[in-house]
Amino acid sequence: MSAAQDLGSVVTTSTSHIDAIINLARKSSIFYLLFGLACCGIELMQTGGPRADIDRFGSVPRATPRQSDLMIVAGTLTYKMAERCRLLYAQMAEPKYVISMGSCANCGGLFQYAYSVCKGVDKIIPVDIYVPGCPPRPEALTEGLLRIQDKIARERWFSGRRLVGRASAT
Amino acid sequence: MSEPTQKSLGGWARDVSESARSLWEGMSVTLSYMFKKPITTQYPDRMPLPVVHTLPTRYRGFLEVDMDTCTACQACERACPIDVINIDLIRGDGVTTPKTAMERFDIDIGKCMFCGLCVEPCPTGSIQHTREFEGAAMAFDNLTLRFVPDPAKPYPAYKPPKGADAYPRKPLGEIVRKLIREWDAPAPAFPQRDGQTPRPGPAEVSHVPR
Amino acid sequence: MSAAATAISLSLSTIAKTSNPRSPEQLVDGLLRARGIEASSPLSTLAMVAALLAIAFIVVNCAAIAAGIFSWLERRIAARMQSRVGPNRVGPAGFFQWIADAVKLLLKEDLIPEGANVHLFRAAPYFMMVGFACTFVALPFSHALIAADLGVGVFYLLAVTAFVVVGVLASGWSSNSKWSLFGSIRSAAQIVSYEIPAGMALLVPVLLAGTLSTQGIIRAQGGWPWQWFVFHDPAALAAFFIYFISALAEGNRAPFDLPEAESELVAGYNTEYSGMRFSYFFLVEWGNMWVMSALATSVFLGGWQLPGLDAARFDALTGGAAIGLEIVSLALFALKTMSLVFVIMWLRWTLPRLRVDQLMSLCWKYLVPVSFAGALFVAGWMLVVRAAPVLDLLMRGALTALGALVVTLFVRRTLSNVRDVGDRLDVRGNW
Amino acid sequence: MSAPGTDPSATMTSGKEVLKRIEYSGEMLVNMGPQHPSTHGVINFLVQTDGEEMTRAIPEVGYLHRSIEKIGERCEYAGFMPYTDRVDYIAAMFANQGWAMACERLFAIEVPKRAEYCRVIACELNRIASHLISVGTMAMDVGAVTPFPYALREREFINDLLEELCGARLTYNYLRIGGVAFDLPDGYSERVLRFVDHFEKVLVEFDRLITQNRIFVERLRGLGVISRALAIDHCLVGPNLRASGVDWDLRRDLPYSAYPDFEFAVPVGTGAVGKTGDAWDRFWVRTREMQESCRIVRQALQKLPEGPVMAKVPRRLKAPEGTDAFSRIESARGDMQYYVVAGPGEMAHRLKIRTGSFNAMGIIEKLSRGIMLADLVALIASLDVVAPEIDR
Repeated sequence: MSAAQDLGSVVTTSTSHIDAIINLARKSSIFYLLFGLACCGIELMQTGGPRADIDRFGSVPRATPRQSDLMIVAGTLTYKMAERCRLLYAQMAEPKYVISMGSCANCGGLFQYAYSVCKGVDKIIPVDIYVPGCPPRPEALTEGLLRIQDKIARERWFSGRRLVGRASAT
Repeated sequence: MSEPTQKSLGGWARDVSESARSLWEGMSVTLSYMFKKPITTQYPDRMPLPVVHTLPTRYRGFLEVDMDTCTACQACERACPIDVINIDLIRGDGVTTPKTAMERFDIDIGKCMFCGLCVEPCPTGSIQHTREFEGAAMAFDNLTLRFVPDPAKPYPAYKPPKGADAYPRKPLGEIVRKLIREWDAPAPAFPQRDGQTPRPGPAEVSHVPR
Repeated sequence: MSAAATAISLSLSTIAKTSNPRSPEQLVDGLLRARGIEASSPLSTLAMVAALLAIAFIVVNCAAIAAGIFSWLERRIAARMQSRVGPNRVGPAGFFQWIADAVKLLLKEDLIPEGANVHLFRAAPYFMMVGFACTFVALPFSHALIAADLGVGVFYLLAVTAFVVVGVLASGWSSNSKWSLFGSIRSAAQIVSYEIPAGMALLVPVLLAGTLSTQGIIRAQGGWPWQWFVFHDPAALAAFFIYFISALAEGNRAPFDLPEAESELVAGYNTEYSGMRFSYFFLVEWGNMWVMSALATSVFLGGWQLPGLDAARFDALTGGAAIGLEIVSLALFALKTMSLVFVIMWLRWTLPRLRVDQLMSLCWKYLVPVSFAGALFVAGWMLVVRAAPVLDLLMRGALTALGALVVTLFVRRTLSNVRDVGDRLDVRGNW
Repeated sequence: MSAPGTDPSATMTSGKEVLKRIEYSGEMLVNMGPQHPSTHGVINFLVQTDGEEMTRAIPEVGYLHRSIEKIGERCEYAGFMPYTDRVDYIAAMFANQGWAMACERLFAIEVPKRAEYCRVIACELNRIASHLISVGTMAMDVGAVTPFPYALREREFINDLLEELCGARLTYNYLRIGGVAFDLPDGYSERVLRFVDHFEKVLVEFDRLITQNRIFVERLRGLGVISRALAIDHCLVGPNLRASGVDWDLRRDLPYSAYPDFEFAVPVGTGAVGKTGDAWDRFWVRTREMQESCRIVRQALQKLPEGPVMAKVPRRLKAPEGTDAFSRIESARGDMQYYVVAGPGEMAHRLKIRTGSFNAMGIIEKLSRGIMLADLVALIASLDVVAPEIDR
C-alpha cells in the first residue's frame, strides 16, 4: 500500500463525507413545481395538505419553475400541453428531477387510446421516478419523493463518479 | 373596478370597526389551531401502524393474481377497457401436458386505472385488489407485475371442483408484496474502475418499512 | 441570534474593564488608550477600520442567520396553524431546515433568462441585501449592544429601508418577464406610499422623546408597560398600529404581499430568479420582519428597558452585574421583538390579500389622515400633560388596563374556539 | 354584446387577432396559464392588460382534452363507468350517476330503493368535498392561505368515508348500471353522522375565518356581477346560476333518484354584501349548499330502506340501434347531462356530455372587461371551473 494510495483513499473518504452532508441538505429541501394537470393534481394538493404534509421533508410547492427542483407531472399530458411541459422542464434550474405521477403520466394510462393524449411523460422529458396509481394516494406520492431523496443521497459531487441510474430489473 | 365613493364619518368608522372585528375572529381561529394536535399522519416511519393496515378492506390497490386458483378463463382480460392484463395461453393435448396453461400473466400496474372491473367477472376470486399502494419505481418496465415468472415454465390452469363456492386463496397482498420487493432490489454499486475491489455502496437509505 | 451571542462575548470582556462604552468607536478608542496608543496614530486608524469591518461582518451574519431561523420558524408556525406538522426531519424539530435550504440553493444553477438585463439582474439581490443589512447598524439589541447609535437613527432607518425598493424594481424590470414587472411596479407604488404613514407614526415617539436616536427614544421610556410609549396616549396607540401596518406593507408581508402574490403573479418580482440570488430575496423578506419588529419594539414597546431599573442606574453599573443585566436586557428585547415577529407571521396565515386600489385607499384614506391627526394630538397632549401631570398617569393606567383586558378577552375567545370544534388543547402531540 | 362593428374589440375572439391588435394599441398581453397557480388545472388565459387594469381575458381551452366522449363510443356501456370518474374528478360520483341514469333509461332498468339512497349519500358527501375544494381555492386565490388546508383536512375525512364505501379516494367508480357496487359497510352511518356533526361546527368556524372576513368581502363584493338575465343567457348552471338569484335546482325541480324523499332548502344569492350574483354570493351559496348536503345526508341515513343494492341487469347490455336516452343530474357544478345513442353491438353510437364548467368559462371574457388583474383570479375561482369538465 503506497502513500499515494493512502492519500487517495483519505481524499475519497473525506469527499464522500462532504458529499453525504451536501446530499443530506439537498434531499431535505426539494421544492416541487405546482404542476397539477388533472385528477392527480388534486391528490398532489392533498399531499401538500394537512394529512400527508409533504412539508415535513422540507418540500414546499413553488409556482415558478426557476425555483423548483422537482417536477411532479400529475395527470394526463395531452399533446397540446406536452409542448408547455417541455418548456417548463427546460426552465428549471439544474439539478432537477421529475416524478411521473399516476398512470396517465406513466404511459397514457386509461387514455392511451385517445387521439389527443401523449403516451407517457418520458416521451417528452426524462423521468426519475414512476409512481403507479390512478391517482396514487398521497402516501404513494410521498414514497416517490423518498425515492427521489434516496437517489439524491447516492449522487456524487466531488468524487467524480455519478450514479448513472438504476439498472432495470427486467 | 369599484368607483370611488364618498364615505360619511360613520361609514368610515364602521369600516375600521368591521376590520378590527374580522381580525379578531380570524386570528382567534388560526391561533386556536396553534394549540391543537395536527391531524398529520407522519407517513413512513413515525406512525403507530403502517398505512396499509389502516386502509379499508375495499381499498383498490395493486392487483394480485393467485395463480393456483386461476382458471385461465381470460374474463378479466376481456373486462379490462385498457388492456392492462395480458394472458398468453398454450393449449396442450390433455394427456401428456395439461390442457391449458398460461405462459404469461402480466398486469401492467403502471397503466392500470384501479377501477375493479376485472375483479367482478372472476369466477374463482383469483384476481383481487390488494391494499398495497407503494410501488414507486425508477424504470417504467419494472411496473409490470409478472405472475408467471418464467415463460418456460407455464402455469397450468386451475380446475375448480364441481359445485364449490369457495376457493382456497393465499393471503391477500403476499404475492404482490414479494413481486414489488423484487423490482425494488437495491441499486447496483457505483460503477467501479477496473482492478479495484467493489466497495460497498452507501448504506441503503430507505424510510419505507416493508 | 448566535452571532449576537458571539458579539456579546467579544464585547463583554471589554465592557467589564471600560466604563460605559456607548458605541464601538468609544470601545475601540478605550481599548487603544488602555494600551497607550494615541488616537492620532496610523495604527489607531487601522484598528478602527478593522473593528468596523468586524462589526459589519457580525451584523451581516447576524441578520442572515436571524432571517434563516425565521424561515424555519415561519414554516413551523404556519404548519401548526394549518393543522399540519411542518418541516421536522433535519435536526431536532427540523431546526436545521434553513441550513439545508441555504446549502441547496447555493448549489443550484444560477439561471439568467434570455433577454434579461444581465448586470442589473445580477445586481438586484445585492441592492436588497445592502438596504436590509444597513438597517442593522442603527438597531439596538440591548443596553450597550448597538453597532452605531446614530443621532438621526429613526430617520436613517426609514431612509435605508426604502432602499430595498431599488432592488425590487431592478429585479422586476431586468427579468424580462411580465409577472416580475407587475410585482416590482406594485412594490414601488406600495413602499413609496406607505413611507408617509410610517414616518408620521414614528414622529409620535420622536416628539415624546425629543430625539431621533433609537437609544435615546428607548431611554425616554421605562421598563413597565405603562411607561411604554404605546400606552402613552390614544394617539400613540394608534401610531403604533399605523406603524405596524405600514411596516407590513413596506416589508411586502401579507396581507400586503402584492409584489409576490403567488396566486396572481406567479412569484412576483423574483419569478425568474433561481438558486442563490433567489435566496437573497427571501433572506431580505424574513430579515425585514426582525427589522420592523425591532424598530417597533424600540420606539413603542420600551426596547431593552428592564422593569424597575432606571436607564441612568443601568449606566452606572459595572462588573458582573452589568454583564448579567446586559444579557437580561438583550433577552427581553429579543422576546418583545419575537412576539411581534410571531404576530406578523400569524397575520400572514390568517388574512386574505388586499387589491392594489384597496391598498392605496387604505394608505391615503385611513392611515395618512389618522397619522397626521395623531401627531397633532400628541403635540397638544404634551402641553396638557405639562400643565396637569396627573392626567398623564391616569391615561397611561387606563390604556394599559384596556390592553390587558383585550388580551384576556382574546385568550378566552381562542380557548372557546378550541372547545367549539370538539378538540382539546394539545401542544405536545405530533411533532 | 354590442353589434359587430360598433366596438371592434367585441368581435375578436382568437388569440392571434388579439396579438395583432395589441401591437398597435400599446397594451400588454400576458399569458396566464396553462401552468399558473390559480388557473385551476390547465387553462390558458390571454390577458390583455393596461397595467393593473385589464381590458379583457380570453380563455383558451383544450389543454386537457382527453377525448372521453370518443372513448365512450369505443367502450362497452359498463366499461365506460371508470372514464366518467375523470370527466369531473372533483365530483366523480355525479358523473358516475349521470352515466348510470342514462344507461338505465336506455335499457329500462329499475334501480332498487336502497341503491338510490346509497347514491344520494355518496353524492352528497362528494358534493361537500367538491365545494370544499372550490371555496378553499377561492380563498387561496384571494390570498388567504389557511382556509385551503382546513378545507383539505375536511376533505380527507370525506375521502376516508368514501374510500371505505367504494375503495378509492378520488376516482370512485362506485355506481353501476342498475345500482351501486357495494352496500354501505357496517357502522357506516354512525361514522358519517359523526363527520356531519363535526363538519357543521367547522363550517361555522370557516365562516368566521373567511366568509365574513372584511378584506375577503371587500375583495369579492360587486366583482363579476352576473345578473339574472345574463346567467340565463349564458346557460349557467348550478351554484353559479343560483347565486344570480335564479331559484333552480334539479334535485327539487326535476326530481330524480331519491331526492323527492328529502327536505332541503335551495340557497339563492341575495346580494347580502354587494349586488346579487357577485363573486361573494357564489362563494356564499357554496358554503350554504354544504350545509344543506349535511341535512340531506342525515335524512338519507335515517330513512335508509332495506333491500338489494343492485337490480337484475342482463350480462350483455344491448339496446336496439338508434334508440337514445338522456339524463340530467344536479352535479356540484350544476346541471350535468348525458345523451347517449345506442349503436350496434354493446357500444354507444354517440355520447355527449354536457357540463357546467364549459358555459361558466364562456362568460369569463365578458365579465373580465375592466376589472383588475388581481380580480381575474378571484373571478375564475368563483365560477369554479374545472379543466376536464371543460375539455372532457
